[in-house]
Amino acid sequence: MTGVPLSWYLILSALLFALGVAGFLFRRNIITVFMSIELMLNAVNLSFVAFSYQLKQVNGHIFTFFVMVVAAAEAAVGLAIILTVFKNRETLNVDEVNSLKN
Amino acid sequence: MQHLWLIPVLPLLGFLLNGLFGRRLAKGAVTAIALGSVLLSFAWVVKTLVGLGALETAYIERYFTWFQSGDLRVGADLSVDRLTAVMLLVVTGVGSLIHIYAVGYMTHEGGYYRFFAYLNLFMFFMLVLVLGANFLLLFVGWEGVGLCSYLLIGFYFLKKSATDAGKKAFIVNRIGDFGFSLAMLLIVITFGSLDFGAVFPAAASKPESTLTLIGLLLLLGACGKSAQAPLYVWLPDAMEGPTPVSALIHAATMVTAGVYMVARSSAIYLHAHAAQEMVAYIGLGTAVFAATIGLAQNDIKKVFAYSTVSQLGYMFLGLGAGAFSAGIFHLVTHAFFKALLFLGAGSVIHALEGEQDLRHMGGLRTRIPVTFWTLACAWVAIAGIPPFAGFHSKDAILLAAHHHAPWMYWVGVLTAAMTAFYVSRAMFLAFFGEPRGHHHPHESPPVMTAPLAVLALLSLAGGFLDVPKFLEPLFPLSEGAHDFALVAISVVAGLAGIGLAALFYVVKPGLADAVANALGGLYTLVYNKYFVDELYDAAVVRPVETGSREALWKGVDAGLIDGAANGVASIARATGGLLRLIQSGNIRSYATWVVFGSILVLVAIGLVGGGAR
Amino acid sequence: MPASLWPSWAEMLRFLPEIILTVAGTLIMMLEPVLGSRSRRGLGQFALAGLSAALAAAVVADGSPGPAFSNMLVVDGFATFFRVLVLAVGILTVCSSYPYLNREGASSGEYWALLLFSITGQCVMASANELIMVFIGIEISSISSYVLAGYLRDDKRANEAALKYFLLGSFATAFLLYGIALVYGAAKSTNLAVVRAAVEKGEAPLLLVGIAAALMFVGFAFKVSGAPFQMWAPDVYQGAPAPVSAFLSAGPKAAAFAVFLRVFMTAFQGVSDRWAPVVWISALLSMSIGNFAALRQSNLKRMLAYSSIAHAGYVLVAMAARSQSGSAAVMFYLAAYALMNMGAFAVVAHVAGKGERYVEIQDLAGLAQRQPLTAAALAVFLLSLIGVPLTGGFFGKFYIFKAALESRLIWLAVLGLLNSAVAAYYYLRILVVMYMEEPGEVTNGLGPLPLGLKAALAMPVVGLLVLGIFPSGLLDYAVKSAKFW
Amino acid sequence: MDVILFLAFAAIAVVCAVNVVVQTHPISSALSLIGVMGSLAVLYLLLGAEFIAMAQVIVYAGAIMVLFVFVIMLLNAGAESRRGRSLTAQLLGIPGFFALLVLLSYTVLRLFPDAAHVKFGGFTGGSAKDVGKLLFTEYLLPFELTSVLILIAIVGAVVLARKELE
Repeated sequence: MTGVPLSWYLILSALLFALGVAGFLFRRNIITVFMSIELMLNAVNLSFVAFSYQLKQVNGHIFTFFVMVVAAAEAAVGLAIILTVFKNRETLNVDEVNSLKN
Repeated sequence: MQHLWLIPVLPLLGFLLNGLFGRRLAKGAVTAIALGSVLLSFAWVVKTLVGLGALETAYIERYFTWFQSGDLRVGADLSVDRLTAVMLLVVTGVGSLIHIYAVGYMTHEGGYYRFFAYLNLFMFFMLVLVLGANFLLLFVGWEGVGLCSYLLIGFYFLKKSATDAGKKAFIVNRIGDFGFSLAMLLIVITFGSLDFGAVFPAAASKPESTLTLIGLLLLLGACGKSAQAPLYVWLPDAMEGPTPVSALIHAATMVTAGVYMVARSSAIYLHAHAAQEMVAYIGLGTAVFAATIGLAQNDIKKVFAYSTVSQLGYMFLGLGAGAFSAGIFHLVTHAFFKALLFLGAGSVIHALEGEQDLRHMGGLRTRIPVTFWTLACAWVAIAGIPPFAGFHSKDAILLAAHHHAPWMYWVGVLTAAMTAFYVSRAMFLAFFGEPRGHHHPHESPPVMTAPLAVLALLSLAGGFLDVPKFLEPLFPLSEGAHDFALVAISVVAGLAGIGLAALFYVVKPGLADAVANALGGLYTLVYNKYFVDELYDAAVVRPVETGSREALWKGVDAGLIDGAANGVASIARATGGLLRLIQSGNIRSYATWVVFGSILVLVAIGLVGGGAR
Repeated sequence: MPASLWPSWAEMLRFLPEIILTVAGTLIMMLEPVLGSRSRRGLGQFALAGLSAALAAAVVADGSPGPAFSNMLVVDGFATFFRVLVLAVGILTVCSSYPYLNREGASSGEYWALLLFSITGQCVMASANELIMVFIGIEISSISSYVLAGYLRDDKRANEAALKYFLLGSFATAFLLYGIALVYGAAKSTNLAVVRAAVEKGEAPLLLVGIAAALMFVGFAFKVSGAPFQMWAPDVYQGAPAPVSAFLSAGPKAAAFAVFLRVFMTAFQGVSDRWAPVVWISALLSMSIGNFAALRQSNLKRMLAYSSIAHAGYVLVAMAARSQSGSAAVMFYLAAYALMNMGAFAVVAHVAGKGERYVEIQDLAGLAQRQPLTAAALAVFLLSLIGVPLTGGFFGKFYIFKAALESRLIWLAVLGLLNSAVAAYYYLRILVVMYMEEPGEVTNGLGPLPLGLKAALAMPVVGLLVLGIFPSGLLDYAVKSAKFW
Repeated sequence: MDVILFLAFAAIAVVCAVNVVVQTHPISSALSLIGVMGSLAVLYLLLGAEFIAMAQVIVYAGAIMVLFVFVIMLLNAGAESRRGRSLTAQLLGIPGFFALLVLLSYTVLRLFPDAAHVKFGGFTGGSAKDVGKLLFTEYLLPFELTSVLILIAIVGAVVLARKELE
């Protein structure tokens, strides 16, 4: 058995990334939209780890680690922002947050 | 060291003092500062020129390196050569006279200190423009005078039309500046320098196509500043400003900046024939076109405004025909008689308490005699009657035009006749016949009439200053022979114009009673001089204006002129729907655009081949 | 290479500005609870002191240039330039925020701390030499900016601005990150110099590097609000508190341009034939969209937002030149731009009044008669934005278009100049309203200019005039520093 | 074995990811996302990234997602309302999704032609020790900087969640 071609991992990563994008575009709930971003970040992480395997380096893992930290910080701040939006508007529908426009 | 820097800095000081403290200063102090700075500057010009002597070559003072990047070094350098000397005398001399006049004219206006502060600032920039030894300093002055012109036009800012006129001037000038900046950048790329002393000697060795492009772009800039077709539209509107401003900025100095710039760049134009030819065409076209419109204006300042446009066209014709010195000569004499015309008009308006409509004037000859007699000097000067100022310079241009292409001469002569006609018409309507208004005219104070007298003298005798001879080291005199027949024809044309105007506006009314019964209908036709105007307006001006708007200037007058104002605004309106679609305020839509943008970027980068760098 | 855990002093020195900022930010958070409500107001001054100290440190650090912390960051002229720039932006922001927050009754230590942290991130971006540092710098800067945008959390507009900024910003960052992953896979490293070497030696497939560059382009163009990724900017600048909008349009943008330039001119230098056309188009789109959209705005903040998009377009023109003089033009322009935009927003913050009720252009009517100096300052900023000589904006544009022409980008230069001719119109409208109209209710009721705002107006005015009259000093420095290898 | 493991968990990841996108209730989406993260952790293990796999489960699935679920519960968010719409997203979303997918897949498929085959145990450098060593030497600076990031997160949350301003 020769194992799995690395490109499969990469394609999986691309697919998850694109699904994250789709989630951002199609979901109306702000929290789900935010989760779609997390999905995109996860997809990128998979690429990093896969490349790390190919290059026999740990650097990609470190990158993934930092992405996780960033994601955690983003989650804290992002959810706080979502909370204030909800408090002000009583809605979590992303389409209803559109008072600033041309 | 001649300390050239003092020449512009003195008015700048005047601006700073009046601008910062003018509100708290007594009127007398404001006047003293404003006048003093300009007069001192004039004195310094005279002292400098005396000190410099013959000025066979340019005298340059380098103060410091303004900026340097790579090989490009631009210094804060001022230079004086014979061309600059002429311009300096005109700017500070005529400028001083107009400042003196303005003291009387503006006495009763609000914002006295502000007005003089702006006026001094204008002088500063104009002197920088003239003295700068490189294109960048020229450009600084160029933009600066535009800004001041805008401020001064909008001086009566409570009048909506004044604000609009200011805006129009600014925008049209921006179009011109676009040409100028691009030309300047091209010069940097081509010559590696912006110094006149480095660029012009090298012009001969550069490809003609590049020079032509530079020349055309400079011409675009000049057209904006000097109100040449198709960018002339702002100047007639600019007459909304106070009359001294019209005289100083929109007749004598700023609007001639384009002429100065083209003459200064003569080395480029001499090696770019197409561009020079274009200068001649635009000049001639503008001269005829503006004169045609000027024939039927009823606002006295509008008559002179169109006349200015037309005369500037003459100067460009001279430049384009290769007679740079003739163009500058006309610039000088024009500064004298046109400043006088405007100041005289101001005096008339002042006497009639703000009346500007020729149809409500008349019979002023005896009421305000000083104004009349001084204006009469300008009148004969602009009409090209020998031996007065306008005759000499106009003649030089027409001869050069004949040498260049005979048909241009004939069109020029026709324009000269029209010029003589409309100025005479204005004079007759204002000063002859019966008073038609309900005013009690009074002569202006000496502080206003004294400058008029000086300018009148200059208008009469200014032609004997042999400017072309003086400029010979810079611009070789064209070898066109002084053909007596050609001179005679143009003089006759001028006289014919005056005669025709006299017939329409003076003689006929006198003959009226005698001819009235005999001619019946025809009599009414002629008697009613406004009918002539109206007929002319309907038969000539309106078709010319509409025709040009429809055919020739459609893209320009409707698209560019009203401006980048309305034109651009309508483009903006047209894109408004698209904008609303994109800027919908919806986060998901924005994200969709981000996704699409990224797809485009990916495709674009993926498709572009890795060509050789 | 078993590096010692304790870095050398030279390395610490190179990182000193960031250390000072972080310590100052943390101190503010620690001081706030122990201070009384009166002395809490002094925290703004403390932040100012921290920024000034960091500024001094940045200048000192420039004396010992070189890489630090295993090549994670590098101190060179370029880094110092942008560090000083963002720190100066920070100082101006503090000056204009201080009276603003007092007026809104929203003064608190967190604001200053977040501001300092955000600037820390921008300093990191300026000196980043590794994509990981780029990423973390961007995130530090962005996450604190998200919060700052929504700082007035009971204000619906600020709220919405924060949400939009946050969601779209994170979205774009994900693209950036994907690009970094591809770079890592292609070049086996994320160190800029190593990537550059790999591309030059042909070890990394050019097309792949190009694709990676494309993804990173999305992220960077978003951060600098370059078209077609500019949509967020008008909404966010309009909704955020005015001093924050000023900050966002200057600090993060300048820092983003710094990394944008550094990454594309080093790591992706080898594929510049591929990305240059994209930058070209983006520059043209940004200028056109920004200017034409700004023509239609009646809201000052929104108009300035569109104008800032247009100005990003001008900077992209210089970037498209792909030359040393182009990079120098980017630097010079951003410095001038930061000053004029900060100044203009400071005036808006002043006129807007409590709760930012007056942010229409018409609200400035007659300002020149009521507060001549404020109006004169705004006039200087607007003239500089137009690009009138003797202001910094003029030379900025001059260098940009000169660089573009030198690189034979003739059409881009022509269209750019045309664009800036159009732009004059909407800036002019403000001048007209300010100088030629009678004072309205808003300008009549305007309070005196607070000290902080005076400083926030005076400094940019002086700076712009200096840049306009003596541009050489800064330009020399920029040209010298615009070398990336 | 590798292939089966990969395919199984890749399939779970994809199905869960699709579920994240199609579910209208945020809780379902959140739980599906945890599913994606869990299966990714297994894939990380296959790639030899022990430490990251653990961190993925503990930090991502454990901490971050709990935060999400907590907020969803806090706000009592139900199935999303169908009010409001974005024509742009609805019209261009699907083509955009596919175009992006095709472009990215094409890139990785065509441009990484000689990539290695992944076998479990083929790379064992991803232990906590290896990661830690690198983190505290070469990546010391970014590591320290992340502390600033966390600080911002705390301060930011305080600012936005505090009761009253002054």
